[in-house]
Amino acid sequence: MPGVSRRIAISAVALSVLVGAAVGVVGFTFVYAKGSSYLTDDPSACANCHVMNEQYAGWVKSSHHGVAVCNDCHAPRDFLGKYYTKALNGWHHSVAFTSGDFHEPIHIGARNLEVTESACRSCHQDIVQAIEPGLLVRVSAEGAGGSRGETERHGGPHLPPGDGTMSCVRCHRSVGHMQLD
Amino acid sequence: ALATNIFERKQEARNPFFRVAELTDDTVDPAIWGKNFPLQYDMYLRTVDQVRTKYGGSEAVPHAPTQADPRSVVAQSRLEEDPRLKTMWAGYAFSKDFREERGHAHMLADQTFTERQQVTKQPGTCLHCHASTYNVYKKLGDGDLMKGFDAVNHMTYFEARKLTEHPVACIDCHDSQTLQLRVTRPAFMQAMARMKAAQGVQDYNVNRDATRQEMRSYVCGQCHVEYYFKGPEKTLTYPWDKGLKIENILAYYDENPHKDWTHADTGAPVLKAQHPEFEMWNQGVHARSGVSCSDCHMPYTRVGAQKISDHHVRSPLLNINRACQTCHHFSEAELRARAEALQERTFRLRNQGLDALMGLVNDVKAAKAAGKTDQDLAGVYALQRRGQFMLDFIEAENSMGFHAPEEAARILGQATNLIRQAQILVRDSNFKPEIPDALPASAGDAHAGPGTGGKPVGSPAEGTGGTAH
Amino acid sequence: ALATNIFERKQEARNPFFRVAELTDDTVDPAIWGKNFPLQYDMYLRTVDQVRTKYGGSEAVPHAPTQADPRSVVAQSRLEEDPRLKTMWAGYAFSKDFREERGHAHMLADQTFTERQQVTKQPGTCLHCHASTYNVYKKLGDGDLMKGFDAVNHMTYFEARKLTEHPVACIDCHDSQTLQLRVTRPAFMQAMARMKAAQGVQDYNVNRDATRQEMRSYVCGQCHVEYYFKGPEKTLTYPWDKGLKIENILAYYDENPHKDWTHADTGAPVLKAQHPEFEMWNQGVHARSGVSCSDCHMPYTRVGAQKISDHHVRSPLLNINRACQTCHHFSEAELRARAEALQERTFRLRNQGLDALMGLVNDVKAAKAAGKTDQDLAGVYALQRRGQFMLDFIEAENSMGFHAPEEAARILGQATNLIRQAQILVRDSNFKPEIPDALPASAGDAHAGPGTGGKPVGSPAEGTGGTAH
Ligand code: HEC
Ligand code: HEC
Ligand code: HEC
Ligand code: HEC
Ligand code: HEC
Ligand code: HEC
Ligand code: HEC
Ligand code: HEC
Ligand code: HEC
Ligand code: HEC
Ligand code: HEC
Ligand code: HEC
Ligand code: HEC
Ligand code: HEC
Ligand SMILES: [Ca+2]
Ligand SMILES: [Ca+2]
Repeated sequence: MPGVSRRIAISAVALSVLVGAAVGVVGFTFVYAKGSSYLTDDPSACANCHVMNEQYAGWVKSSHHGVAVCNDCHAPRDFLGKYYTKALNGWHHSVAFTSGDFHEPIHIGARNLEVTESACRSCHQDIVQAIEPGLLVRVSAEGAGGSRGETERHGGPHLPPGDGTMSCVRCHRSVGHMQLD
Repeated sequence: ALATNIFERKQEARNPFFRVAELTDDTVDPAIWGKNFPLQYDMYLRTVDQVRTKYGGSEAVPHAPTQADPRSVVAQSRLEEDPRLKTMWAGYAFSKDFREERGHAHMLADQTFTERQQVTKQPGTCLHCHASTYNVYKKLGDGDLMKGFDAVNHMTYFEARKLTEHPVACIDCHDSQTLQLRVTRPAFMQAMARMKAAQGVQDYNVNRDATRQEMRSYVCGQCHVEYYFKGPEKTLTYPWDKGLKIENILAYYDENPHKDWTHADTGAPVLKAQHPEFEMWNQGVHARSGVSCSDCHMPYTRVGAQKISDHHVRSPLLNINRACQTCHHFSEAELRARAEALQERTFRLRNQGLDALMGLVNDVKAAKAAGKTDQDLAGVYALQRRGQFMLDFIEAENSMGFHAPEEAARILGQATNLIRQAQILVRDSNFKPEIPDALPASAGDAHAGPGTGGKPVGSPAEGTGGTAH
Repeated sequence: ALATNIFERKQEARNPFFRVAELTDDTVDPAIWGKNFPLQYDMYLRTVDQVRTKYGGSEAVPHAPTQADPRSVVAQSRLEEDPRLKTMWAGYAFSKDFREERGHAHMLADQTFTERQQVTKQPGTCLHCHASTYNVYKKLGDGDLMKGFDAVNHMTYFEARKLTEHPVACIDCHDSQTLQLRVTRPAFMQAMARMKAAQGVQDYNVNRDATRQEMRSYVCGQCHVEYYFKGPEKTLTYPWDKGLKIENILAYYDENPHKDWTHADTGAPVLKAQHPEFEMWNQGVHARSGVSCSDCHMPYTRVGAQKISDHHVRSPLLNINRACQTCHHFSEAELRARAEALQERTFRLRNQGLDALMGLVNDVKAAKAAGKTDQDLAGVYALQRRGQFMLDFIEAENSMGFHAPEEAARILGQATNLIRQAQILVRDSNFKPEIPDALPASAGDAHAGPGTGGKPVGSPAEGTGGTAH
């Protein structure tokens, strides 16, 4: 895969430049490309990169335009996670953008999707509580006194799988970005 | 008042279910479950409703109660709507009574009182799909479902009928403690294990190995499938050993010779196809995209501050905004038109197939009148058997092609080809028919398991299948 | 280097092209346009490439240049791949030479040197779709396209051929000043106006009345359509007066009696179908969703910071990430598999149709050898004409069903039914065939105009159609 190795190569070169304290150039890149935009919550900061234009435009048309900005959905809730994700994504995107070497159209990856999924859950905690079996386990076990033992004796046919949550985006793909589909 | 209202909602939301009644693995009565889950229960009760759509739903037809059939309302007769069906099923109980199916609330009564019960002696096996039988099986098998299943299969229908009083109930789809979905039907467990084994997956246990998303279709696939009663034990069997495509099923019936009846007008040994919703759904683009039965037939619905699954299982075309519009951003009218355009094409191909079959039946009757013997007609019979089964497969499937439109059209196109060739062969014994390329049985399914193919790019891993990029 | 790169990209984004050459409405040579639009021009040149897909693309087959045919590379012969086609077209030029079509760069040479030119004398009309003819029409008509079109139609092919030297060029799709899309082909303008008039829209002028999104398909619909040469003037005509569905087209040919040739083996007066991509696309769910030809065949492509339309017009399956993944969030492999699953079903139905037709041709030959006359066979001929046209319609359509899979399957299913019935009728003159319900001609199309139906909910109004909710 020449594409991948090229990307790694550029990444490596870029890194060594960093480590080699060629701070001036990189700093210029960072500032010029408005790399600092990663540190704010301003959506237009993301759209600084023309490759984000489409998502930006989709967001403007979306149902969440008035209620959520990019980082509400694409950065974890907690402070550390937020800046870790931003740093990771920021670095990835800068390298990808500069090398021009990434899959198009851009599709969200599994890791970032998990971040987004948990953002949905965190805002919509109330409304989606009812549909998660994990919660049902908790509610009925809490209130049931001795009934947990009951379950074990009768042997429910299977234990709740750890990953048995429902993917929101499967049905609500376009809440953040209105699109034709 | 506003403030209280909001407060109440938040309470409701945080603690969606109150444990009012104690539920155990032996609580059959849905009314008791309904104390803990009143919203789901209310919706569940609404499956008594009857509303017609262009090709589905059902119509409430008044019926004068009799001793033999005390129902005061039934669904419309499909035989009256289309008498060609009587000819297709000549000599079989279906030619006496066949109605549009309606909501789950009616399943037990409709099975008990169909005229088909009066013309044939049915086995207890029938109840597998028309009643709450989980506890019946468990009890008769002393905790072993399979043993209980066998025991019921050996009874007569009316003996077995006494053991149950509810249509499919909460306990048949849910674990009583966690409310998780589970499969309770032996025929489905066994059929899936056999199919998976043929695909190289040993010892498949659907309740252990299926993902939650798969379960959202499997609970329906327990009943909405093609089946037959195997051997003298009348074991309920789903013919999926070679896969779910119609060619796989036909290959299965070739290897395990079986006929449902002998056609009264032609003498051909024929098969009846029944409601293969699960099989056909599996061939469509929705299954490939991971869209489950429940996504469309039990879509999420907001009730107060909660969002729950609509237990009023029915035609999605009666509920397009919830059933389709979360995924498809087109107007209701447009979505209905799209579905109906697909259904109309299927309907036209079904009609030409039935016309061809009527022609064939007349041709064979004439040939017999003119002295042709069963032996002379063996080739014709083979074509009738295959062609009629393919035609009936789509006729019996209840979405009028929607679940897999191109596959339905392909099957109907090939069915007509077979039947018309039978008509040539009756007239010309030198004619060499072409059987449209029967799939090599090993070809199996387009995708490894129902509903697992084609995950969206970047979808969170869910047990099966990785993310291709 | 990093910094420069970003700088370049920002520049590119801001300044999409430089006006180097002066373009006028008489600038035919694409190389001159290419000075201003080098990216589009480079891509345009790449339509010489030949790459095969499972059912499309094309293969570069070496060819020893001769005086009559100096091409050193051609596309594979479809007649060699499937000799049944020769029998379908027996007696017609197509049975001599018919190849897989390839990229636009080849259109003029392929038309000039096809063996079909050697067996029939073709009119100048042919050039309408195989060359840059806008300026030829304009010049010969003194500025009036229609007059120029008439003039060229009256010439012989080789007379007219001298007037043009380029395949379809920039000027044929674009206005030279604004680069806006425009329709330049008289046959399309007239056919659309007639169809719209029948739908109640008077005085339709495609260049004035079509939306931009419609134009993204109409520029292709100028050539990728079913056509015939009408009357002694050989006027190029698209048979759309009653609509774009096959039943509408068949009704048109019934009202305006026309045959393309007499089948050499059977004697039936038959029709040839040609590349109805536009008509079939119009029956599919993509057209209903507003997806245009250009969206898939000329998808936006990022070149540096610019997004431009890929002027390398080709099979989208050679470019799935840009052609499909903008809308479908599945992996490339999965999308290819979906398209091919649809195509495979079509292919199987096409094959059974061709098999049936081979049977019929043999039957009729035998019947004639046994003394049957054309008059005896009139009913058989009628069935062959209709069935064969339906079969050829999908065979000639170049997406192997992808553009409208259920419609393709329906048409093929009905075609086989007609042909098999013809086989019965040859053997039994008392047989009463059933013509699958021909649409009442007035039924017209499923939706008002190509590509306008079914806007997404909440999509910004774009001239036509409101937002239903
Ligand atoms: C309400 C939640 C939400 C907001 C706000 C939001 N997004 Fe997203 N974004 C999503 C979801 C969900 C996806 C995954 C879409 C999919 O799988 O099709 C996504 C995907 C993406 C992708 C990957 C492209 C793709 O289709 O997979 C990019 C890039 C992106 N978002 C950027 C942005 C930017 C920039 C903003 C702000 C202008 C933003 N997002 C605001 C929810 C959101
Ligand atoms: C330096 C230019 C640039 C900026 C600024 C930028 N992006 Fe991106 N973004 C990219 C590129 C390039 C990709 C594609 C990376 C790839 O596919 O590896 C991308 C991909 C993404 C993805 C999908 C990534 C994945 O693999 O899951 C998301 C989500 C996203 N961006 C969100 C954002 C958000 C939110 C912001 C603002 C906080 C932002 N981007 C700002 C260039 C940028
Ligand atoms: C920053 C908080 C926030 C995040 C993050 C968020 N939402 Fe929302 N969402 C809201 C608010 C506020 C509303 C509108 C008010 C309401 O009705 O609750 C809303 C409305 C909705 C609606 C109803 C409107 C519509 O578009 O149909 C859906 C569905 C929804 N959100 C799903 C999601 C999903 C799925 C995600 C994750 C991809 C998500 N939300 C992320 C706050 C958020
Ligand atoms: C199988 C499809 C499906 C999945 C998965 C799904 N939803 Fe929904 N969601 C729906 C439907 C359908 C509605 C509309 C219900 C209605 O209108 O009554 C809805 C409604 C909502 C609403 C409320 C909209 C309103 O009217 O206020 C929110 C918020 C929401 N969903 C968030 C989520 C979140 C968060 C997740 C993931 C945990 C999720 N959904 C998973 C189908 C789904
Ligand atoms: C993408 C949506 C979708 C999925 C997934 C789906 N269906 Fe359907 N189903 C429909 C539509 C639409 C109809 C046609 C209803 C009509 O004509 O009124 C239908 C019809 C039916 C009917 C007949 C209903 C009636 O009103 O008479 C049954 C039974 C059925 N489906 C069962 C299933 C089962 C079982 C599955 C899963 C194996 C399934 N469906 C998956 C959309 C779906
Ligand atoms: C494998 C599951 C299954 C078995 C076994 C089964 N059914 Fe059904 N039955 C269904 C389903 C699903 C429907 C609804 C779909 C339909 O009608 O096509 C149905 C519908 C019916 C209906 C209403 C529609 C009609 O046909 O008039 C009757 C009556 C009926 N079944 C009788 C029987 C009888 C009698 C038996 C035993 C010989 C039986 N069923 C065995 C699953 C089953
Ligand atoms: C225990 C067997 C069984 C199970 C499990 C089952 N069904 Fe049914 N279903 C039936 C029978 C039997 C009928 C026909 C009842 C009648 O006509 O009296 C039916 C009818 C239907 C209808 C037709 C309603 C109408 O108005 O025409 C739909 C839709 C349907 N089922 C969908 C589903 C879905 C979706 C699931 C899973 C969530 C499911 N079924 C699970 C046996 C079952
Ligand atoms: C034919 C199958 C079937 C029957 C019968 C059934 N359910 Fe369900 N139920 C489902 C499905 C499918 C879901 C969605 C589960 C999931 O996604 O994990 C569900 C979900 C639920 C949930 C979780 C919250 C929600 O609404 O999504 C509760 C609580 C529930 N059902 C209660 C009941 C009760 C009470 C009854 C009897 C009155 C009942 N169910 C009967 C199929 C069924
Ligand atoms: C959970 C998501 C989801 C739901 C719910 C859903 N669909 Fe789909 N539908 C899809 C996907 C995914 C496709 C495949 C095409 C694509 O990738 O967009 C599709 C394809 C289609 C197509 C094109 C298929 C063809 O053969 O032409 C139609 C029509 C359609 N859906 C109608 C419906 C209708 C009607 C309903 C409701 C009864 C429905 N869908 C419910 C996701 C969904
Ligand atoms: C949704 C995408 C889509 C749209 C819209 C579309 N096509 Fe296609 N087209 C395809 C695919 C996929 C194929 C099959 C290519 C293959 O088999 O390699 C195809 C095949 C073709 C071919 C044969 C190409 C070859 O490689 O041999 C032609 C010509 C064509 N289309 C023209 C058109 C025209 C003209 C329109 C509009 C009237 C149109 N298409 C609309 C996707 C599309
Ligand atoms: C209405 C437009 C139109 C007209 C008029 C037209 N063509 Fe074509 N021709 C096409 C299109 C579009 C293709 C590519 C699609 C295909 O091959 O099916 C094509 C392909 C061809 C090919 C290459 C494929 C093959 O058939 O071997 C030849 C040769 C050809 N045409 C010759 C002719 C000749 C000779 C005439 C005049 C009698 C003619 N064409 C008139 C539109 C047209
Ligand atoms: C002036 C007539 C004309 C116009 C306008 C036209 N085409 Fe074609 N197209 C042709 C002809 C002729 C061929 C066959 C050339 C050959 O085989 O030599 C062809 C071939 C093709 C092919 C086959 C390429 C292959 O590799 O097999 C595709 C795809 C195609 N056209 C799509 C389009 C699309 C999309 C448009 C509009 C953007 C369009 N065409 C506009 C006449 C035209
Ligand atoms: C077969 C038709 C066709 C031909 C020939 C053609 N184009 Fe285009 N061109 C298009 C279509 C379709 C678009 C998209 C226009 C839109 O969406 O408004 C386009 C867009 C463009 C654009 C606008 C930017 C972009 O890429 O979307 C330019 C500039 C352009 N073409 C230049 C050319 C040049 C230069 C040539 C000749 C070398 C040429 N075109 C030949 C069909 C064609
Ligand atoms: C501009 C958007 C767009 C593009 C580009 C596009 N599609 Fe689609 N596709 C749709 C829409 C919209 C539907 C209808 C279903 C829906 O509403 O999701 C659909 C439906 C489908 C279906 C289901 C139809 C069926 O009959 O089963 C398939 C398969 C499909 N597309 C494949 C492709 C492939 C392959 C390509 C590229 C050659 C492609 N699409 C390009 C928007 C698009
Ligand atoms: Ca029904
Ligand atoms: Ca080709």
